[in-house]
Amino acid sequence: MIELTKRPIEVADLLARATRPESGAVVLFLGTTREFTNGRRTVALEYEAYEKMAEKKLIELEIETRRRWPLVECLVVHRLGRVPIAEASVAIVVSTTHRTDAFAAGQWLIDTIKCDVPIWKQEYLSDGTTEWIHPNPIEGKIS
Amino acid sequence: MIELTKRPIEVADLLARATRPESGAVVLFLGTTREFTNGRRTVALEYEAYEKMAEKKLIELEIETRRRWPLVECLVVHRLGRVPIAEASVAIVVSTTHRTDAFAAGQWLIDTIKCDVPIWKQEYLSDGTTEWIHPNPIEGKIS
Amino acid sequence: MKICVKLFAVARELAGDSEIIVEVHDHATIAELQRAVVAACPRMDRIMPHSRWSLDADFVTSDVYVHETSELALIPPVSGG
Amino acid sequence: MKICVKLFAVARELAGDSEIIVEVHDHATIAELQRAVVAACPRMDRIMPHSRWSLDADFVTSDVYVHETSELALIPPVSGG
Repeated sequence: MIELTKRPIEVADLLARATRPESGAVVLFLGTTREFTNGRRTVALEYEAYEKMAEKKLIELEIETRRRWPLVECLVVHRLGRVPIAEASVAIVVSTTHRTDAFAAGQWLIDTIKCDVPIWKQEYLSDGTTEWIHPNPIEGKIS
Repeated sequence: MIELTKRPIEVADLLARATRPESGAVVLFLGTTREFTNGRRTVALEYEAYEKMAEKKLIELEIETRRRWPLVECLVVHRLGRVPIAEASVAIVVSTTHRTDAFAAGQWLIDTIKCDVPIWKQEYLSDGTTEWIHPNPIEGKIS
Repeated sequence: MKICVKLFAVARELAGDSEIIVEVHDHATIAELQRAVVAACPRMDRIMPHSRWSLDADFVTSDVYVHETSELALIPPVSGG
Repeated sequence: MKICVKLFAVARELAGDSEIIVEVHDHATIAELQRAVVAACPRMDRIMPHSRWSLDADFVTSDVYVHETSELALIPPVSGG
């Protein structure tokens, strides 16, 4: 299941959905808004998406993750719009029979989401300025 | 923080404690009771501990985890007594500035807990029998 | 033919709009479309080395042909998660 | 001296009690304590190859000396988590 949402992510619901009699391990990843980065204070983040493509990419990533690891459940929710400090911008929950698969799948999912899903984060800083974050400049660029 | 408890693990509380303005990533691991193992149906698990030593080992593991990775928060709760199907027997929550540390620390913690903390799991099977689980026979044994 | 390009994040801000319409010849590639976008909005030149293109919601390389019916978007470096 | 050994899980079930008291000489090691436990309860022999010992809540090797004031426990293969 993948979802883009403008509301706070309901983490307890996701965990309940992923915890099933046939699973033995659940791994949850939450990406949260950090207040200080390199000494500058962030007030909030705002996420923008190319929603149609982001949903398509997330569905493809769920399929690919399930192809790579035997998952009982795989849930990805990304928040859009303004996200206050310490709230989750992304939640990934995977449940598996064996724990190693859950850690590997969760880490691969968040790494790949950060590279290949068209979502952008703008920082609102305490000095009133805003800034687009570009953590991963693309190497294999179009010339 | 480490805790042994006979009550259901309050996962939402643990996540709230670990999600802090200085953290950017939270990883939760839940070990849950699986209903079927090798075709046999488990009704419940019962966990027994050498509580004094288990607490001491868990405290040592928290210290060692914090020495190895820069963690904002590190919470480990292990349940004792009877645990029904699909409920969590162990919860580990680590929050960090960078996500790679959170995955690595969480995985190391659960792997090490399963080897070095004196807690034992007894399976209650649907045929009325019980069985002590010995997933990791010790190699470096006392002769 | 006229091609409408969707713009997001820093690209949207540089262009001052969430899309830009440019004229390209009938057998134009993504590379030619990109040159047309930069010609129409020179300020966008600086983000091109780090940006990708999508056609109908899939990433495409610069040699792919565009069509009037294609949904095209310029994808600046993403930062979700 | 008399040594009380705490027993857990399968060890407790084999002994039928949560502890066992055995007599060892004054400078006995863990290895000698283990032999005394097996002598007192032969059924426990089969779990010894896979079990560890703790002294005052730390794992110890077989060459460590035991004392009457030590808290000793036999630790069968653990299965927490």
